[in-house]
Amino acid sequence: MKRISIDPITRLEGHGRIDIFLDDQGDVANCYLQIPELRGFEKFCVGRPVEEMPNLTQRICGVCPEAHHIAATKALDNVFHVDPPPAAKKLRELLYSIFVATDHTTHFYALGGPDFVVGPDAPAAERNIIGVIQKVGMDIAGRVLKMRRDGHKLIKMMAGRAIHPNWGLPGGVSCGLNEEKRAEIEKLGRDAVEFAKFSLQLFNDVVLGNSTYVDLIKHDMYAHQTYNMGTVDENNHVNFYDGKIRVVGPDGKERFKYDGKDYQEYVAERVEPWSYLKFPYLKQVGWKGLVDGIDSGVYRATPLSRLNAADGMATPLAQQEYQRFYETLGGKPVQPTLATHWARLIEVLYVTENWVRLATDPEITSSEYRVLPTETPTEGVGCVEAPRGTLTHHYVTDERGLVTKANLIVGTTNNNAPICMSVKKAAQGLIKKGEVNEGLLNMVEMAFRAYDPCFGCAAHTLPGQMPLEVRLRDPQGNLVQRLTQYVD
Amino acid sequence: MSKTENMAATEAAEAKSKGKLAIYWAASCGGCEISTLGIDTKILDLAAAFDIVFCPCITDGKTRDVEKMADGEIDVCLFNGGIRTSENEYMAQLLRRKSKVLVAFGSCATEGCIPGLANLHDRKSIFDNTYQETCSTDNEAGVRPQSVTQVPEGDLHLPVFYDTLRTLDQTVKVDYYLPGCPPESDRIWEAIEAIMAGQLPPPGSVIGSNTTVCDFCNRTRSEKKIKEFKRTWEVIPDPDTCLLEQGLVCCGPATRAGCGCLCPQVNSPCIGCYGPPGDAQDFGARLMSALASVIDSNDPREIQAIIERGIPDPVGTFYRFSLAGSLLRRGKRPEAENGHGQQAATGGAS
Amino acid sequence: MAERVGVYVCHCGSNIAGKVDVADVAKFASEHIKDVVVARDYKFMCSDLGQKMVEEDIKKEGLTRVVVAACSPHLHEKTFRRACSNGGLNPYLLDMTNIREHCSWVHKDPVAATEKAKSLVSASAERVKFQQPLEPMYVDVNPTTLVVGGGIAGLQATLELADAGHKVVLVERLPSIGGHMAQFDKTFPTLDCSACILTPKMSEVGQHENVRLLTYAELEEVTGSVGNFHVKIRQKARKVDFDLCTGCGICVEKCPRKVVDTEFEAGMGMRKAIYMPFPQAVPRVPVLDTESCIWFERQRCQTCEKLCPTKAIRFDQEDEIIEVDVGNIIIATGWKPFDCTKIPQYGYGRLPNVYTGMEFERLCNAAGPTSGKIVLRDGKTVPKSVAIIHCVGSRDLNHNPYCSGICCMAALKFAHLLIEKTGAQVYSFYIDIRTNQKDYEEFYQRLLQEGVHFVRGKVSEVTDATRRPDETGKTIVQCEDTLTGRQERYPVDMVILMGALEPQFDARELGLKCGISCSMAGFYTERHPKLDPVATMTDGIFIAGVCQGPKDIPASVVQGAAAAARVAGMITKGKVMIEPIVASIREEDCSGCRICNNMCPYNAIEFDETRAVSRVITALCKGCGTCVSACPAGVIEGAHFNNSQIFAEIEGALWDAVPPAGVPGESESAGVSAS
Amino acid sequence: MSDDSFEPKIVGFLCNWCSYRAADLAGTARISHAPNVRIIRVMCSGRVDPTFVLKALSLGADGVMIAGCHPGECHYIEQNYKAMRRYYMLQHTLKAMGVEEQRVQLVWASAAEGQQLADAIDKLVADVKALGPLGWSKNWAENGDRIRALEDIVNEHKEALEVPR
Repeated sequence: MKRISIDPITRLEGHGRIDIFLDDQGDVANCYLQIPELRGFEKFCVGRPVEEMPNLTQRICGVCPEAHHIAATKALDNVFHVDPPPAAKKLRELLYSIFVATDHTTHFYALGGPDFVVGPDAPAAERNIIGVIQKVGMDIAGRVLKMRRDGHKLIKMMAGRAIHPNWGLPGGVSCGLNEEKRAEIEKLGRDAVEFAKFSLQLFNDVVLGNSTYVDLIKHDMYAHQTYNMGTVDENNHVNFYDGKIRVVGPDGKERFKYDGKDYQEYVAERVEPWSYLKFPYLKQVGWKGLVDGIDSGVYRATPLSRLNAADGMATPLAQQEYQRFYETLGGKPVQPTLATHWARLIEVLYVTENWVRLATDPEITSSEYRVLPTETPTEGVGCVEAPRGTLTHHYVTDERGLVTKANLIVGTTNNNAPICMSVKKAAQGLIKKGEVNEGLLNMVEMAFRAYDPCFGCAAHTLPGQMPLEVRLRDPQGNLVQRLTQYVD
Repeated sequence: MSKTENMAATEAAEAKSKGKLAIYWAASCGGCEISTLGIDTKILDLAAAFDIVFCPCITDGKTRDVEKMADGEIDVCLFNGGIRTSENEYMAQLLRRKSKVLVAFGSCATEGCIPGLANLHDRKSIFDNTYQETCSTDNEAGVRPQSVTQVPEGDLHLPVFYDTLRTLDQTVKVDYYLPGCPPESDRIWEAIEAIMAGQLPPPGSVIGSNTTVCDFCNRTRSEKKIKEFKRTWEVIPDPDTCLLEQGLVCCGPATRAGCGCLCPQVNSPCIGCYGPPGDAQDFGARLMSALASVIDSNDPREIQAIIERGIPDPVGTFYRFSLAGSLLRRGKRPEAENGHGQQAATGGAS
Repeated sequence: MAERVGVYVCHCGSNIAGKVDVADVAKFASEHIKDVVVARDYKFMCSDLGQKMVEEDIKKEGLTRVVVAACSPHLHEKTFRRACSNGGLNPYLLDMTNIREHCSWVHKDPVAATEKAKSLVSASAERVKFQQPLEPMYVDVNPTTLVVGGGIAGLQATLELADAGHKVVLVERLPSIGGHMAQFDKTFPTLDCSACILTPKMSEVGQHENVRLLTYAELEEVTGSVGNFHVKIRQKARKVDFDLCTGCGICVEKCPRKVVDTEFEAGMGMRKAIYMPFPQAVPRVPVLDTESCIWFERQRCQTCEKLCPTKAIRFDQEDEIIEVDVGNIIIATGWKPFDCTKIPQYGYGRLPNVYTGMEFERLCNAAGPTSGKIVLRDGKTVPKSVAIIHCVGSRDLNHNPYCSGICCMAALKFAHLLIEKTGAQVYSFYIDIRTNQKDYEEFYQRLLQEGVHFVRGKVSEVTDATRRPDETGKTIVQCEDTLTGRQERYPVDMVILMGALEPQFDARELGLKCGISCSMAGFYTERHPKLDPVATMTDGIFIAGVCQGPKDIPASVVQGAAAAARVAGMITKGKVMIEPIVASIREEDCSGCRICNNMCPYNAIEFDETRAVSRVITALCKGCGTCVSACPAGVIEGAHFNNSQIFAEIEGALWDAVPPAGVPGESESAGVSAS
Repeated sequence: MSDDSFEPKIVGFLCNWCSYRAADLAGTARISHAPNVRIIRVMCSGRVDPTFVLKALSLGADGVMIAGCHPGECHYIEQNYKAMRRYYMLQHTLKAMGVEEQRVQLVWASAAEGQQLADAIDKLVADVKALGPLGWSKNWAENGDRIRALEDIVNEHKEALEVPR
């Protein structure tokens, strides 16, 4: 038995380590993705005043802090039994849309994009944002940077800080919008819509225009027949801020649809001794191990899943693209993991359209953006669609509002099992006779990169990475060869 | 800065020999990296001035290459994140040896940040909570992650999770500090410029202002007398008056300037993410002392009532970001136990 | 560059060496404390030879810091600071640590004592390295002095200074100076007439060229500090033009409105609405009491205004604020009598024939309401039997734990006057008779001769409820005679309650204005109970008379003179040193959060609105350091007690405790370094 | 846990005017008391910064005494009230950190109360003895597998073979 150890995987949020075991033929016998860190937020949130949660829990992740901030804030509404005024909800959703647009952009251009824009087997040194900039040129790079710049500028303007805002309160938000700010948000929103369209065009030209990539996307080695989870509005359209959680089966049929507060009836988490990250699964389907199929509780919660779990998009342009997506990839559900990149860009289009819609809502500048809670705090759940999957915050407090129990199921955690499976399947498809090379290993990594995993979030762990390494061990487990990638 | 200027800057920088820069994250959230990307187009100036020899977040630089470098070969290493596991500590020691200048980058590396609140507990209680007590956890077998697990195909290793999260300078010698959660992009760029220009303060010092957040606060302030501390959800504060004078525990007076007083601008009290200013020793002590001093009562009972009602969570209030870096570093720890539970019992549980 | 520290361990004969192994402590210092270049133990460090040793070492060994481990710095810090100066070292580079009072004298086990001494020396040596040279500040002393209170103590102080040629501003709350002494008939034990000895002093003050007399006036505000106080005084409206009034008294004579005089006559007599408290009042300018004046009641009468020959009546006169600059302040605000109604079982206010001491003083005062005739409230009955009850409200945990000091003698005086004037039977109920001054005991013996019945015991009740026929019409005093152990009932015609001396009702308030503190009881706290009884913790502010604690007339006079002498000394010196132990704010780092602004009871911290920073007014700072520890940004520096000094002292004190794990990287990474 | 051989190390912050003089008086009057308190003189209890207490505890002190003039008798008029407020604030926090409140005691003693101060010292020492050593710095000493884990990582990297590109 030989072992290839990818420690750790790169260009994602957080630690990850892949151990690939090869049988005597050098084919993949088994494959484990390990998450080597834990932070224990659920433990040390206990004893804190619950109103601190939006500020504390967002430190789980500096990439998607707004997701945690808003989910925790929504949980606070329920903990204090207070219904925020309409303007408050719209402000939160506006901020959230701006955030998702910014975050998805970052992933596509800085993390996932390089594999396509620069190429999966391009020199490692070029497979990064700077490589992308050099490939696409300063004009396009400028637009990418502007998109991020605008997003962070507006988040800072609305919520105090671009990263780790200080804004959400039970019953609303700490600060509203004046006309001047609103106008700027609208203006930059319209630019953002254009940018989203542009990004889809870019994807169209660079990826869909390249048959190798299309084949790669459609290749079965990157596909899984799993359940798909996502949040939908009353019309079963994709929604990031609020709605019901909908789960469709591998057959594309709706299997569950529930309120976030009932998540415990539908989701449970497994513990494995070889990973700090738990493995959620659909409770009512059951845990069958790291396998897919209609009888396995393994599910995915990704941009792709959200599209699969919904019947469409709530905004016109995104809806058009949604239809094109399914026409191109052969109807619902679309299961190939790499299609997630496309789905992600469709979501960017949706949230930017939503951004403009909310920015032009007459109520958005209302001074009614906060009500004071009057009831004794007890318990509450708050859910949003984080860029990386359905995010759930659940708090129980004493009568003084101090947290007595906390439970968090974070975007990427949902995808722990499928990511492990994707990596394994990719490895099995790619590694034969123990032959490995750098580009090939990167293609293994592409399997998880599509999920835009944030293991920082996932195990509420602390991101950190080590280089990609391949270790070949003989049947006795002695290391006979270690390949290391080089940077020139 | 316009593109052409960028290019110009790039070429100019390439003219002189490039420095070597490493940016590493240990026990952090990634916000520091995102904030670094926030320097926006200046990222190109950075790339021009430095070979980014190691920055796992955005490039594919490898630890193996770092290990092969000569000691002190890296000119500057921006190290963010606290020391939570053996892997974090290994990387801290490795990068310390390989770097001429090691900068504790961001709140986590500087003072532990929010994850440092875990120092109120130990590994066992954290494991028990995460892998057993949390309501959605399904773990009848009582499985706990193991540093070594035997699976049918062989052994799987996990880094050891420490009882106490440590700051970078509690682990290795640190040359400079760049506080903030995360540090504002502008401050990061200023620091990088200072480094590029070789205009650094004396070693051991913080790169940043010595005044506090109040210095940048436009709210009107008067003498302080506090009869009641209020929770943020209890009051809609007046936008023009000092938040502390309205009873909200605003950390501004004890917090180093650098953010530009952002939170109070959206009517939220400062939560102290930039840590203490100047050479103040213990953030919590400074804030405790200041707040207590202005309590408007001389009656022991009343004083205690005011404190207990208004500040139900003193550690979370005074040491929100700085517990790991504080004088006491952590809460009293129960007799140390191995949180991994019975190796035999759970080893095979997979 | 490293400091060169000299450590000196004093034997103090056997006082220290008898318990602490001083040689071992010195050895410890030289071997274990960094930067210690000289460590000696010596028989008597405070001796000339000991001081010389320090001077020599400073010169020869080039010491930059000195630690003396000996007695309390309160005793010899000055001594060794001088020694340092003589050696050419800034005196503030010395630290004294106390291994006598705090160590050798109080610990039984020599080993433990020696170990503690080491810790104290270690703490001191670590601290001293961080001390900085400081220069004391000097300010000129304004030669004018403010005296608050025109009682005998204040008058004495005023005259001492004025006669010595110094200007004095004397402020008195009441219309006339004189204080309580003016109300008395006789003074014990000499029995000379109180007025006769007091009034000359009063008129002397009234006419003195160096005295500015402000009666019917109160202290409003004190700012500034020693040498230069700025004082605001409220001159209450007399409704009489001070300059025009000749004191003829027609207004008083013709005023139709009579009211009970609760002030001077203690409620025993009447006065007019416009009045002079007593014939010999100084100044001889009446005061119009608007409370009782008919004009102020219903805009009629105006008799005084019509009849005043100099047209001095001013109904429209308002209070005015007078501002004066003075260099020193003497507080002599005296006392107020205990309110006897607080002890209902003694019947005062309920039983007609129960009197307070002050009422009786007026009763037997020749100038009093009865022209000195001792009669009951009916105005004619002469008492045949009188009970005098001591310690009313004194030595009583329910009221005042302290002894009022003078009541015993006053009671004896009353007894004598009663026997002399009425021949009545006098019963004196006492706990202890305290006659501990010159000629007092003799006076007591004399009264024993005169046949006063002394009953030792605390009176349980004074009542008019009669039980026996012989009690009818009498007031009965119920008391256990603790000498015979029997409960007795004493039917008498008159009862006199010797009430306690209590601090003025506004003593604390005035204390706050002047920045001096009060004891629990409310008497002002002296700088040192034995060695510095008239100075206070606040430089330039002195206390004299009963405001400092109960005392009799001679003692009050002594303190008045003593306070004056202290002030005269400062005036002659012309300059006063201010300890450089003060706080200062690093303005460039101050963010103006204003936390410190109300930390200072001396208002030494001001806020600069324009620059939005806080600032310490050095002259006002007393160096307590409270603002230093309050500053959330740590930008306030407390000279001689700054953080680095105290941190070092803590570390030194714990030299033998477990050190916290430092930076493990270096050592532990050894095993990890190869790769 | 109580251990007779245990001699607590205690730091005492005494104000210059009352409590320090009370300690002097205790000496003059030869009122013997426990030798465990190492006295540090400050001008006023109002100078005592919570940092001092935390510093002492983190450096290995088993207890801390803060002593000042009686409320209302402060040499600086009212500064000991500020000391009192800070004391309660600090105790509130120490409690949450797991430091028993008897380890840090606030004492009022006037210059005349040598006996009271001596008694207070004996009480504090007895209380701390009953609680046992604090040994705070032991709190963050990791157990053995820390070093082992570090070596594991090193060894894994060491054993790796180098393969030319």
